[in-house]
Amino acid sequence: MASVVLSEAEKVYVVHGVQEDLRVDGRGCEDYRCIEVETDVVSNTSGSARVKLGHTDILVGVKAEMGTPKLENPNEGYLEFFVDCSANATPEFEGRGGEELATEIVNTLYRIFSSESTIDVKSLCINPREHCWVLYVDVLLLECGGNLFDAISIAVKAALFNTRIPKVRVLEDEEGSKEIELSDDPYDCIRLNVDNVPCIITLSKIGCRHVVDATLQEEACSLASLLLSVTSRGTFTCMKKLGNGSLDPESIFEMMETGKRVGKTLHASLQKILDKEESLGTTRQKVGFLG
Amino acid sequence: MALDHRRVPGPEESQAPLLYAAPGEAGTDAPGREAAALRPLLARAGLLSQAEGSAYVELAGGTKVLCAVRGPREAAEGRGRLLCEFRRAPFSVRGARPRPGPATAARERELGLALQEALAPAVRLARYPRARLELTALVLQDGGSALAAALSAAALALADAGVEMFDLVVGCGLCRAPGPGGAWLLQPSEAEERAAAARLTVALMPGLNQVAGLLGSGQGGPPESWAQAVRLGLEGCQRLYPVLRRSLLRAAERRAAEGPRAVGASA
Amino acid sequence: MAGLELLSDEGYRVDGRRAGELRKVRARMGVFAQADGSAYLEQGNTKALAVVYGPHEMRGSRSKALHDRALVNCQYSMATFSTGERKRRPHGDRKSSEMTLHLKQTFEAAILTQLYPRSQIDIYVQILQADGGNYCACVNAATLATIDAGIPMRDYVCACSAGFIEDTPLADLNYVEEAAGGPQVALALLPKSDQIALLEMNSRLHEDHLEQVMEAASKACKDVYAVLDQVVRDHVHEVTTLLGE
Amino acid sequence: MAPPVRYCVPGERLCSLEEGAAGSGTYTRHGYVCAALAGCLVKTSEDGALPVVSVVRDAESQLLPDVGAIVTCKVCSINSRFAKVHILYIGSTPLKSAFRGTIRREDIRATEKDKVEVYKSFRPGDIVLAKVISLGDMQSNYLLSTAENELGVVVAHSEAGAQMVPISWCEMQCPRTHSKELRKVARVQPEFLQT
Repeated sequence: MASVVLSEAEKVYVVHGVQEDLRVDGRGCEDYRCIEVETDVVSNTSGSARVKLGHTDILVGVKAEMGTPKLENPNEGYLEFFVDCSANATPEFEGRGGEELATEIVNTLYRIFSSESTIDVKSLCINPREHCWVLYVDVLLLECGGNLFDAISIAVKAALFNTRIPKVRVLEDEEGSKEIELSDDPYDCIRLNVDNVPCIITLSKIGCRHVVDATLQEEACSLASLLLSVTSRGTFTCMKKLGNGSLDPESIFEMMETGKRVGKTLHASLQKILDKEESLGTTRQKVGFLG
Repeated sequence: MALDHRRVPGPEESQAPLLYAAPGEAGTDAPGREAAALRPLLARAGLLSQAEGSAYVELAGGTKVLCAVRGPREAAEGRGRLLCEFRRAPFSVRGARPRPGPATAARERELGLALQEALAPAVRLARYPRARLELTALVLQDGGSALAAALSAAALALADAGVEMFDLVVGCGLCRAPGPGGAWLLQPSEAEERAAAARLTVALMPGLNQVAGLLGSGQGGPPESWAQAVRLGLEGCQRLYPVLRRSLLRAAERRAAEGPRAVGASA
Repeated sequence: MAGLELLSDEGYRVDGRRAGELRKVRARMGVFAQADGSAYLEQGNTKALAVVYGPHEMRGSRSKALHDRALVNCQYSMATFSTGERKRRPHGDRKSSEMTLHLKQTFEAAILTQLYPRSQIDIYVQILQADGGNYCACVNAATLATIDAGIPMRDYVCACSAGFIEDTPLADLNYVEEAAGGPQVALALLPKSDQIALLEMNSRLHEDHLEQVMEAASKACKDVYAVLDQVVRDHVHEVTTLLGE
Repeated sequence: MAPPVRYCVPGERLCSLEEGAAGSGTYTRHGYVCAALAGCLVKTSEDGALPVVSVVRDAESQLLPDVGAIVTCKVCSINSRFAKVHILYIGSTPLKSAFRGTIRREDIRATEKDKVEVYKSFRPGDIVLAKVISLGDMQSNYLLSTAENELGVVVAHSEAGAQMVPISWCEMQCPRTHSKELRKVARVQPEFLQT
């Protein structure tokens, strides 16, 4: 990851600031940076979203392709995650340099989507044992300025919200052979219910307090952080300690409380933005990277 | 899909017949067990002669983990590094042999990283500049709570290797029984783990009372339920600690008795 | 190509352009803050992102350092969702490696590398959406990013493709026209001095027509130049007024 | 008879800081001395002073080259600027895996550094006593120095293959051919000589 080198004095400055609930960029400990979300930015995909969180820039594309259901779940479709830590973010990621981080992110994504209620995978089934939709969720890391996991989870949720899967019908003739017919109407499509898709809240322990949405500088001051994936109802689907430090048991319980509180607010405002964009429909001015 | 032509190509995917077993056949082996009950644990440090340090941990009911530490070896980086590898023996899991491939490797890497991040706070890495410690945890048999057993074994192996540490690390696994209001069970068996709605592994440094690692996912319900699980897990770790400690002391005594240069006399 | 008319009798192409007309080119410089230079460019529906790091100390093995000039290091990658059919890998396949090499050669010809001996300049381009003319969009985006990074160049590098269908040279092919399999020329030009930085042609074209196609391509490159130049001037103007305040 | 030996494990509190000072294999935290190793507890008290609490293991297997340590190494290659060596021993403890080190030309001897030539000081295969002066940075490995009388070549073989005997601080002689070869010879201290 793009690393910043902080001197001892700088670290002390950051830690003391956090102690006073005043961070280097003027935020409080539970404030996010300004989040920019835009959906439907890549027209080749079934759904896409770009999220900019401070200097962290994420582009997610979802492609629905037809595949065969997994043997153990014959009447369900499934999601496949792929993360590309592109060299755009930092030259260290050139070639295979970003793979280690990419694997870590992919594993975390699988983990937070592992619970059955997250996405209704049954609706992705076309006909059991034979055809289903496979949603390839491809995450492209364009710039990293701290708090990758949260930004990625927001982008994934926005992209899944934006995803439109064409409706198909299964036609069966007398001999029992099946044929799949794609709907002619491009507006006739399945939408996914993303109400239960969680967002990741990473709480970084700095000094004896914790902050949400740490910048790169703050991440350099933090030895350990707690990753929580919180649904819109405030339940957790995943928790994980990150980093090479340890945490006090009491601070973990505090962090969980904060995570729940912040998570609920984050979900509410994200849903509001997505609904607003949705209501504008085609009249929306697409900004993309030109804005 | 790249095929390995040196082998007889089997089907692309295969399933163990266990999948089709009627529900309730398995998983009923411990009906109504007490939630806070721990499975008896056997720990033994220093059993491999080639590695600098090693440990073996077995949980009653069939989880067997072997851990070995090599190093400190020379490294290119300036700071000391701890490299952890988590591997499952091909015969370790119930049912079909896992197909070696990128998916399996990625899962093992996640657990390896969890192992590393949980042990790093306990090891005094500052004492090992320009060196790396290599740790391998091999799961011989997975009967549930494999990561927790690996964590305990890894800490024992590091201590056995004479690596300077702040504290030991004890791991404890938990899972939440399916259904609403399901209770959290300590150190679940493989069947319980498979049926569980949520799983959690906690790692504790018992002397310092610091949580070294936390990894869990699933439908654990509201934060209060998770918090309770963490508490329960930490308590479990505290209860396991004496067993691990004793095994380490025994290893130290054994070494002192065998070693020709017994230093005990100088005390 | 049966059933698809690439050039109508009235002289219009599938997307309604005239033969020598470019797709709409839109671009923005300075997209990212952390990189030394960055640019985003849309050429019709082809979208490319370029980022420049450097000149900086050699990364990795120092033995690759050139004692008299800077090493230009490129990587071309395509987002897995950029194409119609999902790509399995963003980079590292044969086609991407070839593109990487082409980019490297193009920019070695344009950047004044002798000013930075023993150092390295990284140019990373990413195709976000592919609709024909990927190489050209990448070169144009990378030019803007290099300018944004403040690295001295001999001239802009402007690239454009051209094809030849039904005895007419077509400028700036889109995906449909590329897929038709006709002859195709990709040209990277230093427009002020009319020097060719890279020229690639595939498929079969009669020698007599080559000049015509080249003419079309170089005209298209100069049209691209006009657009890029405007983008750069606007950007510089914007930056200087911001600084002036 | 010796008193019963107390064994301890990492993280165990041994005593408070008032009762003892932290020795090797221990660390201090919140005013207590805690064990960092699994081994047995040793208290050494010098008259009047606080007893030093340390934890020792049977074998010091985990030593790493540290700045100031005297190491024994084997020269593996030389060029005009430096000699590359493998560190084999730290003090009298063998290392399980060799660490690489470098002796730069200017660190070979203390005087007339500019006149030193590496090939007149070391040859590949020589066993050299040296001192660690730096752990090095990202590019280089351990930096060693032989700029002391007691440091330098201790064992060397002549071109004829016989082990040479030192005849001065800069020369060694082959007992078989009586040819002299140049080396930066260490003055081996008598206590290290095995009788």
